[in-house]
Amino acid sequence: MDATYAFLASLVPAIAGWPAWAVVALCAGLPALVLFHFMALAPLVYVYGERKIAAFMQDRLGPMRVGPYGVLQTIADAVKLLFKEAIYPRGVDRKLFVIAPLLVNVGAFLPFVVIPWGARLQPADLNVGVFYVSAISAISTVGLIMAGWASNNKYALFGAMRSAAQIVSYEIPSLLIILVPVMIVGSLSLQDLTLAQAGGLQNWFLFRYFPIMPVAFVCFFVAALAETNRAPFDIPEAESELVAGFHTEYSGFFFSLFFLAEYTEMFVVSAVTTVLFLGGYLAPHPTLQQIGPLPMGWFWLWFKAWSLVFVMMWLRWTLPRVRVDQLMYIAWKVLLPIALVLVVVVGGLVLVPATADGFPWDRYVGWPLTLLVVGFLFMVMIRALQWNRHREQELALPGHGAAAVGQVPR
Amino acid sequence: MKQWLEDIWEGFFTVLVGMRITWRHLFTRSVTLQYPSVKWPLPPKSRMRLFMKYEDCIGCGQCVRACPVACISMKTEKRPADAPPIWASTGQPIKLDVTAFDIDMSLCCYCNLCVYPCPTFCIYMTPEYEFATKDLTEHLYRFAKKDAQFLTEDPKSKAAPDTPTAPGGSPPPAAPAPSNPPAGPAGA
Amino acid sequence: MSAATPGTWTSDWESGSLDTDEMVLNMGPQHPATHGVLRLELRTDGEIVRAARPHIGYLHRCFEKHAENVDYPGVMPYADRMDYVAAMGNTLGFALTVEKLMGIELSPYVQTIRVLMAELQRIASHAVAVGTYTMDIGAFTPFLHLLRDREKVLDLFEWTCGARLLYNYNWVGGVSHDLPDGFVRAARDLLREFDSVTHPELLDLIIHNRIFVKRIANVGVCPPELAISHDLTGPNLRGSGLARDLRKDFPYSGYERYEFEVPVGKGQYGPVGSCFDRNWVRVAEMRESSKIVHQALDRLERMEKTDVHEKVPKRVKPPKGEIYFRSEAPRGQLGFYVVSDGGINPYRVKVKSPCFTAMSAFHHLAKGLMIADVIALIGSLDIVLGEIDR
Amino acid sequence: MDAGAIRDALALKFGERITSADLEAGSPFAVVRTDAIAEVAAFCKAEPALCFDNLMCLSGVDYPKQTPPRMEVVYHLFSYRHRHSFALKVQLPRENPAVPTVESVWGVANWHEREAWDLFGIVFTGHSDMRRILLPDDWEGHPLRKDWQDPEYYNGLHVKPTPQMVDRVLQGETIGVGPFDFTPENRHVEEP
Repeated sequence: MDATYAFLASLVPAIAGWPAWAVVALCAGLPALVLFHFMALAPLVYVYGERKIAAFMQDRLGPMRVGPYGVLQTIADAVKLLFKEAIYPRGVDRKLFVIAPLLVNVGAFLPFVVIPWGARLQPADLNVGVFYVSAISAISTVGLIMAGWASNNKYALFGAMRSAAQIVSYEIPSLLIILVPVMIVGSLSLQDLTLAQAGGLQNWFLFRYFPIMPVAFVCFFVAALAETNRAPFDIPEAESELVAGFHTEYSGFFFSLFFLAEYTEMFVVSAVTTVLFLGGYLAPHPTLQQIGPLPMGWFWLWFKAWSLVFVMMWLRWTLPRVRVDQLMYIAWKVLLPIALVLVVVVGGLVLVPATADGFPWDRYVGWPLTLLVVGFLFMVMIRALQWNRHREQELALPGHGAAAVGQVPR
Repeated sequence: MKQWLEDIWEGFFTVLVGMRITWRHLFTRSVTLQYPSVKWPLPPKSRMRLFMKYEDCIGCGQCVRACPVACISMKTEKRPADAPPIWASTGQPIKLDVTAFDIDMSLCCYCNLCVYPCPTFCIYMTPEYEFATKDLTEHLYRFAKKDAQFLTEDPKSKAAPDTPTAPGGSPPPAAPAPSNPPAGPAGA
Repeated sequence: MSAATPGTWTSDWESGSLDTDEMVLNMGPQHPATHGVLRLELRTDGEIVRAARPHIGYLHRCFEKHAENVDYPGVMPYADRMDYVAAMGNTLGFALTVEKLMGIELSPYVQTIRVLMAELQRIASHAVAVGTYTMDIGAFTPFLHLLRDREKVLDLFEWTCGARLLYNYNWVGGVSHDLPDGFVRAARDLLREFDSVTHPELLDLIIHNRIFVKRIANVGVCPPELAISHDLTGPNLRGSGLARDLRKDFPYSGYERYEFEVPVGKGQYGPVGSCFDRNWVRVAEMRESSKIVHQALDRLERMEKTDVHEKVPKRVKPPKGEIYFRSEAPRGQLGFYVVSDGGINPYRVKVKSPCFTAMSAFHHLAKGLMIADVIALIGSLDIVLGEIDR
Repeated sequence: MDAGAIRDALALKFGERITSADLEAGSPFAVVRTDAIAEVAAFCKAEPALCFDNLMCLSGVDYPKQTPPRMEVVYHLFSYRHRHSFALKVQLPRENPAVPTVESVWGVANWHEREAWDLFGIVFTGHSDMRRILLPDDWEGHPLRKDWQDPEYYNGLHVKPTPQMVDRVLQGETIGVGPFDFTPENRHVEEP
């Protein structure tokens, strides 16, 4: 708020004379307007990006027809969906049918309140920031179940039940792993979390406590994937089994609402992961933080979040779908134990006080653990080589292995 | 415990292997062609739409009998004796007037069985595939012409002897040597 | 899993004995993962399928009735349209049956062309089978990579005989067109690229992917006795561990001159005979087929060209009699029982379709699976509804 | 074992219930009396020397013109262990033919027999699920019989496609396209 005031005051000095309510309206309204436009229009770019990335990964061109290189394709889709007739099949519970997509969108848009785009570029710096984000994103689960139940269709009901089970069971590991950076910093507010990682790349949580934090990052990313029904966990709308899961019966504007919510939630989750592990709006090197008068914090947050979204898309077009019971196995038998171990280990490390001269315990205590982990990796690397040799015999061509895979057609 | 660890590692490892391949495919040239602007070069023998040269048809009906789905319908009348003698371009005299010759391409199964028994090679498949129409009846092609110019003198006597005399039985449609193998199959 | 015990099926299906909480889910004829027009009536208890009853016949085009009203060459286009994904296999089967009935012996050149075309078609057909299977399980990219390579094989077919899907290429007594020159070089380029890039990539990207393996490793396990009793053939039988391949046991059209192995399900990631084994056998068979095509191309280069219409009779009229002949189509043993009464139209043509018999074992294999596994089971049996319904 | 040895083994076991056999036909077969087929089938599968564990194909054939006019069910058997094949035939009257089922011997017979019932009308007594398999359940008649006439209507749908075009031509509308004056060159003809 005051940052925009100072910025506007330097542009138009006459602003000081305005009445108080006008100034507040302008300084709060302007960033909110910009932020809202970014939130609403970004998914259009993500849909286009996803289709192009998927196309190039599959050796095809993707949308090329509408606008140069198909840039206007998503806008055309959005307009088409707006004008398509929203069909309400018979036996549909009309009220629930309409409220469900709205609720899903509420759960997707509200976390933007706490995402820090800059030192002061944050709509509201709640001191319960991270806790607020996971609480709000649980609302969209309610929306999914309502959508599944209201559309009076067996497949939709299956999709809704599956998505409820999936999101609930992945909420627990992700909450536990959120504890890890929060314990280190001691505060829930996203602003403090980011500032604690100030001072360049090596200070990001991802690279501190070497073996623990990367594992935490990967587990949190997997849990985030499951929460947004993406990539290997997109069981609720599994095309081959459930036709289209909970939004089978939706068409027209409501269908686009579900799409909007999915892509926004993808961005929100990767933004939160960036703040927790990749140092939010902090530049890799302090000098890059500011270019002339313009703070570049928002660019860095957007760039890191977008690269995580790219990895999500990359995973979607590589991996097959996981079955429902395997999904539960991963959530309860794999992610949960790892999360618990992480919380215990980091809890112990945090208790070890940095000595008087500020010896950075947290930076070095990780190394003995590294030896342990490297030993484990070495043993399993042998297993991987064995796996590679067994694949070679199967191809029955000596020396065929990875070397020949290097050539690419044309 | 070991199985649990191995599951995780193998899951992680194979996911990375898969991602490496899709990453490399990001930079491979894509193979799709933008259809209306760029058209696939069809090989010479491609069997798309049937065509029949009315001037050469001697009305024998071999193609009607050979067609498994009976999509060719033909009506012929005896040529009156005093009518001027006419020949097909391959040397057979035409004794029947083909009053109607319709091929219903909506019924045709593109099997090429009608091309082989034709003694004068007058029915053949052209590589023209863009004949979609709004009304199905427009797929019924009529080849009988009122003002057809037939050959009035025997091409065999006039032309050099090397004109392709009609070989007995089904003429072998041995593949004409295509000048250059189209880009498609060479995978270039 | 003993053979179908009679009398148990209909009794527990009466509505009276249905306990209340079970739900009949209708995986209808129009469904993305049923490989055609197949309707599955699943009695599910939550996600677990208690009983499955497949309904077929939506794509029945009366092939056997048509075959009785058309002459022998006219049956070929109809035979093409039975298994429209592997049309060469059907026409080859019917052509061999009638030639055996008439006692026609073909020149080695034409036999080699037929083997070459059949094996190229096997690669293209398995590409579709494995591709749609990975898409059923959720991975979309391998499907498009395999389709890109299938298009290259179809280009070769189009260059030779003018059609891309339904060729009418195998005739009784020969083939319709000779190979254009330059075909051997183009086929070699295609296969070199297939062996060095596509096949290893397919293995790395999806076949050995942990999630894919976990999804299908111990699903729909079919013991050898059930496979034999239900006449599962081809990759479905070899997946259950029996190395039975007609090209080796009863070689036809010159297959004894090529050396290739018969891949068998080894149960690498679970019991032998699971969905993974059937799928893995298809992937391994693509390699074997490319080996055969390499050998066939070598033989073609050394062999002198004979006219492909040399043995084609002007009027196909087999003598009175009957014959049953099986050939190894990509989906299994395709049997033709042809009864001829000496006329130009066949008196009776009965087709034993491999997918039809594979589907007859479906309700045994589908008991106790989850819904996602039912999709995996259909994909692994690799059924084409055109061939089931004929 | 070749066909002759198989025929002798069967004749030895069943005597006169194997009525005749033809070993020179394309696929050698033996004709079995109708009521003995289940027994013969079970014996073919159980006997270690024969061990026909695979029913390759079960087909119905209709012979109205032969004397006596009959309908046949042909069982083509194959043994995976001995790799030999043989065929059994059962001859039935053309009016309401009935054969005991062999479903308990080979599981695949379940579907083959349903198809024979569906297209030929051959009833297999003792079959667990005798329903139509290919045709709609309420279809009357069995199409593959030689004396089959296409019905005019099925649930109000035309069975034989009515030539709509003929009706439009009768109303005077000229349909179809052509004649053509251009002549695309014929690429199939052999260059001299």
